[in-house]
Amino acid sequence: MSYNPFSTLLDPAILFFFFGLFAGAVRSNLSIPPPIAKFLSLYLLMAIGFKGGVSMASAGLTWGMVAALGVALFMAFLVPAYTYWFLRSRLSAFDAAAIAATYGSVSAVTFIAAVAFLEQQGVAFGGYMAVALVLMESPAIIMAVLLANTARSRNPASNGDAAVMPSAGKILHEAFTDGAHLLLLGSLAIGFITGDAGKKVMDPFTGNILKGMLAFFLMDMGLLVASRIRELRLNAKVLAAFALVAPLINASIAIGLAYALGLGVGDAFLLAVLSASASYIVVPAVIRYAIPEANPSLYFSMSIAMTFPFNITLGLPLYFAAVTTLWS
Amino acid sequence: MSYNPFSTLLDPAILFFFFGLFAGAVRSNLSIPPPIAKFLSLYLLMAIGFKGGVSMASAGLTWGMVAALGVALFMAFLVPAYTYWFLRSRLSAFDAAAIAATYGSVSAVTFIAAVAFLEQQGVAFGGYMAVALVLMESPAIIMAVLLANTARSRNPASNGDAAVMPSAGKILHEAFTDGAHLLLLGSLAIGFITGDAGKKVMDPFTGNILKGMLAFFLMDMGLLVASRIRELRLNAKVLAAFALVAPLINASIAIGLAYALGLGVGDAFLLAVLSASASYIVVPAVIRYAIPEANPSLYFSMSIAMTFPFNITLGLPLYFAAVTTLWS
Amino acid sequence: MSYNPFSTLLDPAILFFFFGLFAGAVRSNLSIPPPIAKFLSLYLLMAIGFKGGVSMASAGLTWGMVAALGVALFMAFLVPAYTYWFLRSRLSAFDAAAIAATYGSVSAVTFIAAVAFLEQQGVAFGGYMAVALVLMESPAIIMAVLLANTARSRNPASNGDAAVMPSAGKILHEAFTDGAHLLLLGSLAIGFITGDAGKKVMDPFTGNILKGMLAFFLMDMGLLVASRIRELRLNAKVLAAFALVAPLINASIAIGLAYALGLGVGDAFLLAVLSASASYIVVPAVIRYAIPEANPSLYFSMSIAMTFPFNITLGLPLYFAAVTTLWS
Amino acid sequence: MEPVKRIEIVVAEFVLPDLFEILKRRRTGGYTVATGLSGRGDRGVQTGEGTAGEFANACVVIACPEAAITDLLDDVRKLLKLYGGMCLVSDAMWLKH
Amino acid sequence: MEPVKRIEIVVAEFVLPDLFEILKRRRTGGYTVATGLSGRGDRGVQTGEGTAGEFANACVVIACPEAAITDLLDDVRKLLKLYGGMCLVSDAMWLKH
Amino acid sequence: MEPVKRIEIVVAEFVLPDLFEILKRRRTGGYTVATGLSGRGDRGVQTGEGTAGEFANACVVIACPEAAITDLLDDVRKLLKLYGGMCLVSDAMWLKH
Ligand SMILES: Nc1ncnc2c1ncn2[C@@H]1O[C@H](COP(=O)(O)O)[C@@H](O)[C@H]1O
Ligand SMILES: Nc1ncnc2c1ncn2[C@@H]1O[C@H](COP(=O)(O)O)[C@@H](O)[C@H]1O
Ligand SMILES: Nc1ncnc2c1ncn2[C@@H]1O[C@H](COP(=O)(O)O)[C@@H](O)[C@H]1O
Ligand code: NA
Ligand code: NA
Ligand code: NA
Repeated sequence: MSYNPFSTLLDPAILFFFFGLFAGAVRSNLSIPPPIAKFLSLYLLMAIGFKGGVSMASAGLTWGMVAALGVALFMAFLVPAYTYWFLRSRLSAFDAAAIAATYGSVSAVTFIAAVAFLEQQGVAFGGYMAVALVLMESPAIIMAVLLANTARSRNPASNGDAAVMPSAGKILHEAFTDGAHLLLLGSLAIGFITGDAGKKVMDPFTGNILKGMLAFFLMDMGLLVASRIRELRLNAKVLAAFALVAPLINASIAIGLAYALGLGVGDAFLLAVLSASASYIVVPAVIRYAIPEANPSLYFSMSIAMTFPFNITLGLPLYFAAVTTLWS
Repeated sequence: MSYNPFSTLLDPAILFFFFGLFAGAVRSNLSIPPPIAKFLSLYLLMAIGFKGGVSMASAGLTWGMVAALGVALFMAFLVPAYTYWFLRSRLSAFDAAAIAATYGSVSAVTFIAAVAFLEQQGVAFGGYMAVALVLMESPAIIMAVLLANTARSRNPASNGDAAVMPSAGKILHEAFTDGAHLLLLGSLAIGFITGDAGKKVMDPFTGNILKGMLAFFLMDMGLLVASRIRELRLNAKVLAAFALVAPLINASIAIGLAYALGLGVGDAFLLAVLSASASYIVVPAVIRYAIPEANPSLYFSMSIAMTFPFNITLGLPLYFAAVTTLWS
Repeated sequence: MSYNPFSTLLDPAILFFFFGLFAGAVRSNLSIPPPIAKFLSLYLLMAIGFKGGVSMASAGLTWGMVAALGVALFMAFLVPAYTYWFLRSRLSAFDAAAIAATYGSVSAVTFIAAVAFLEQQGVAFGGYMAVALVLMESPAIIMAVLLANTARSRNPASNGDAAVMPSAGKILHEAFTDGAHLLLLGSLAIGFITGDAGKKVMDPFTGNILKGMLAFFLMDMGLLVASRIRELRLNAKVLAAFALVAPLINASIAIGLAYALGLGVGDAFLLAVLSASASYIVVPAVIRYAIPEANPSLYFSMSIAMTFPFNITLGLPLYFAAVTTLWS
Repeated sequence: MEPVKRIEIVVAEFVLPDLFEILKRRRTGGYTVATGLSGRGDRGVQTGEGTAGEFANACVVIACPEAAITDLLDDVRKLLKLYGGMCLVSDAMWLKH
Repeated sequence: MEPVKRIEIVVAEFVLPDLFEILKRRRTGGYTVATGLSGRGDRGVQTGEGTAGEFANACVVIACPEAAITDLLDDVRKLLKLYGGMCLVSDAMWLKH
Repeated sequence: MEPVKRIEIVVAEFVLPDLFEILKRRRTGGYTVATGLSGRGDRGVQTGEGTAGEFANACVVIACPEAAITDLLDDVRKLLKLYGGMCLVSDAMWLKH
């Protein structure tokens, strides 16, 4: 092959991520005001959801769509299950469940970076992949909460405060009405309803300036990652290894399934990225509340300080190289 | 007629309003950071003012302009007067005055949604309608403050604190220098001064991304409306009825006057919308300070939780259907 | 000459600056939320840096570039030196050093306004001028800190708290890793690396909406300047004079050097603007920390309330008229 | 260290200019202000939001010698009566520097 | 003026809804809330940031009569045990208006 | 509940890193920080604004046992002397959890 997928490391948005990392590493006082960071995050969710909805509107129900969503859903159950099983003997049930939720769920920003990657490479993919993103968000969370509840009921020592533990209904409510999750879903629906007419009026906002907004957001992520890396104390080396190896395993499984089902290159790549990515917005929002016994400096730090930077820098070109090699 | 004005309910911005309502109703934790909401609000005021100024710059003084501004000014005095007269027997003088100010003044965002509606329908309107918007903001406020002052001076019981009540001069100052009001005025002036040359450089900001910014803003409004609806306790049914019927009456009067004076369809529609709309930014900002005796959970809630959503969902297509039917 | 450089006073962005001044003067409650103001500031730094980097990427090393950067660096040492020498007899060593840093360093927003000015006039300039901006930021700060340290070591009275005074290393670190400085540098590098390909994807964000964002930012600056003018108490008239005369002197020297070295009109104008401008972001951020003995209501107020408004209103057309006259 | 009174006043944001005027008139010296607060009180819930900060509260903390507070509290009481809010007074020690 | 207890509770932002429920149940009356705070405690550093406010703390101040606080503090203690945070109680005078 | 000292320090935002260093050195344990505050003091008005937060203050609240504060206050005093600000100390009860 004559081209180099690692050339995307020279994309402005990715470079701003590196710049953020650098500024954080030299302890610059550079910072994005938190309300802006939140707005950028909402903007990205809106843009990606809307875009996916629009492209679904013009597409019919195809085998590729059914197969891709099937793989997505399968991975959403497989990853948390095997992660929990693997970590249970090494960590508390609560920490194992929290990490399972984190790696079983997905990162919308990693997905957006992957979409930008594909567009840069000129490779097509299905609009329904945004639906895959939505579908993969919740199953792992719900599994993790159930696992934690089981563990909790077996351990009467911690039952003294059961009175204030949120009820199962409340937690399900949290998982399904979380703002990030709902906005993605809502934008997808609105994109689907308004289709090309909607796209025409929204595109200067949701399309044209997306790269710049993403660059700003990734700069902030770089700053955040740098500060989290500094505090990272993963006593168990196995966790550090997990944070870097799990993405490779999950991506490989997804690629294998996509190949077996005859999906296209773009869809296979995005399924790999989704499976490899770990949540750092929706999952912590729900898990801190639902499994307070779990230690965020494990599950959150692994996700944000190791898996996220790995995926958007080395992961994307790696998965893409794997897919194009296999498919060619 | 072959087309359906209610199709605008499928505009992305309006759909994001419904989405916000939904997210609020299911008590999602979705929220727009307050500084962002304020920025979006300032942005919309700047964009609409600038746009109006630019289109005024290329137009001369016409009969349509004089007539439209005449109707606007007339409505700005008529609505608060009859509202106060109608409510005075049912509420305290302070509440009656505050509601009169609210319904006599206007909502800039409703106006923006109406302009977007017209553009979607491909119907022309005069740039001077932005001047109508500005003209209609203040008269009702000043009338209400005068009415409240009269009521206050008649009631010596509350005079003990007269010492700290703001003076008339201070209140006038507040009404005329309120940030939202001034920004609209300033942008109008700047648009007028810079004309097409200004438009060329500003349009990517004030024009192209407007729809997306409006969508974001209306999503936030949906969230706000949902939370206000929940707290809405309008003991007097008459107030709930008023919040929905007054817009219809006010729009009808405006349409009648516009018809009599031979205005165009676009101008007539916008005058109807302005008359039907109730203020929820400028008026509360001034009235809470100037008439602290009035209860915001009446005047503000009626405006934001009933009249605003009514106008931008059902009101716009209704007024448009009425105007096009009458004019055809 | 048939055209009028003062016509740029009618640029929308400059008019929004005047509007902000007006709103502040009439004590309107108009305000931009601080996180938005900070975002706009970061955005402008990113946009100008990126743009400069891109245009450097397509240019080789030229005599014009070497000469322009040479003049920039020379001015960055000359201005603080003569400023300190001039003020030392009139003020405390700390105040003199702080003002020297302020006037020796530069204002990125003034530079952006100057670039917009040139683009409006259709005059070319070198992309390396963004490098000149970066080069001129730090030398004055470092000179000032050294001067203040010398003064401090001579005055044993204030030595009691030497324990808590930041060390020289810490201050250098602050000066070089200041967020605004670093972002400018980083964006320049990213623009240089990604070149035209980067420009293509980033331009809707960093280019198209720049004027509108600048207008918003300058409106906020107007509000800020108005509030600072109100508090301005420059007992020493010499300081007020300095704030208005120093820009003229510095611009003249820069123009003279540029002329002698045969630089182009655009580059000469930008060197004049950079030399004339005074810092109000990076310098105060470092100096308040490093020279706490200096009074910000002198150095900061002179810069923001006098020199900044002077430069972006009268200064730009004046310097431009001077350059075009001399070069013609 | 020196004994002072710590006064903590919560009012709606739009009341701040009037409160500052009182503080100026009563010459209490320094104060610190936090804005964008939410809260609940007799006048219902303030969410800290609203496109123009309509529902935001602010909190002003004033450290001042006991002698200075009687007149101040008198004015503050009138303001609270008109616009709602709360005012707490407690004892503290001021670190001289 | 009237003696009250000033209760100051710092918790992670996501704990606020549960805390408000407690305050509602215990009918302590008014409260004031500041969000977007940062801090340090047993659970490490909270930076006040994160794209969804993941690391932000909030502080709730409640002024209420001494009689009302025993049950409240009981519930708050359980909440803090679960989610971390701190609660301080001190004396203050409430300015009646 | 356990008696503690409640220390409340207001400084310009840019002073925070130095203050945190002091808190680290003096091992006072937890603290809570609010930024973006405005205020007035000997050095004039801080508006809480400025494009880089130039005029914003921050408030740090520290609850710690009385024994721990002497050295801390010593360092804080030096910092305030250099950069301005205020520090109040009062009594409070800490709710154990
Ligand atoms: N008991 C209280 N404790 C703490 N804050 C209060 C209390 N009562 C009122 N407030 C604050 O003061 C604001 C206005 O109070 P009110 O006028 O009673 O609605 C409320 O929104 C709260 O922020
Ligand atoms: N001693 C303390 N003084 C002030 N704030 C504290 C203290 N301990 C904890 N906090 C606050 O409570 C939050 C949660 O505490 P923790 O659960 O101990 O990590 C911290 O992030 C601080 O904001
Ligand atoms: N007496 C006071 N009461 C409350 N806050 C104060 C007081 N004095 C100073 N401050 C705060 O400390 C900051 C710096 O004070 P200063 O260094 O005196 O200007 C001020 O901007 C206020 O926020
Ligand atoms: Na995953
Ligand atoms: Na109206
Ligand atoms: Na300069």
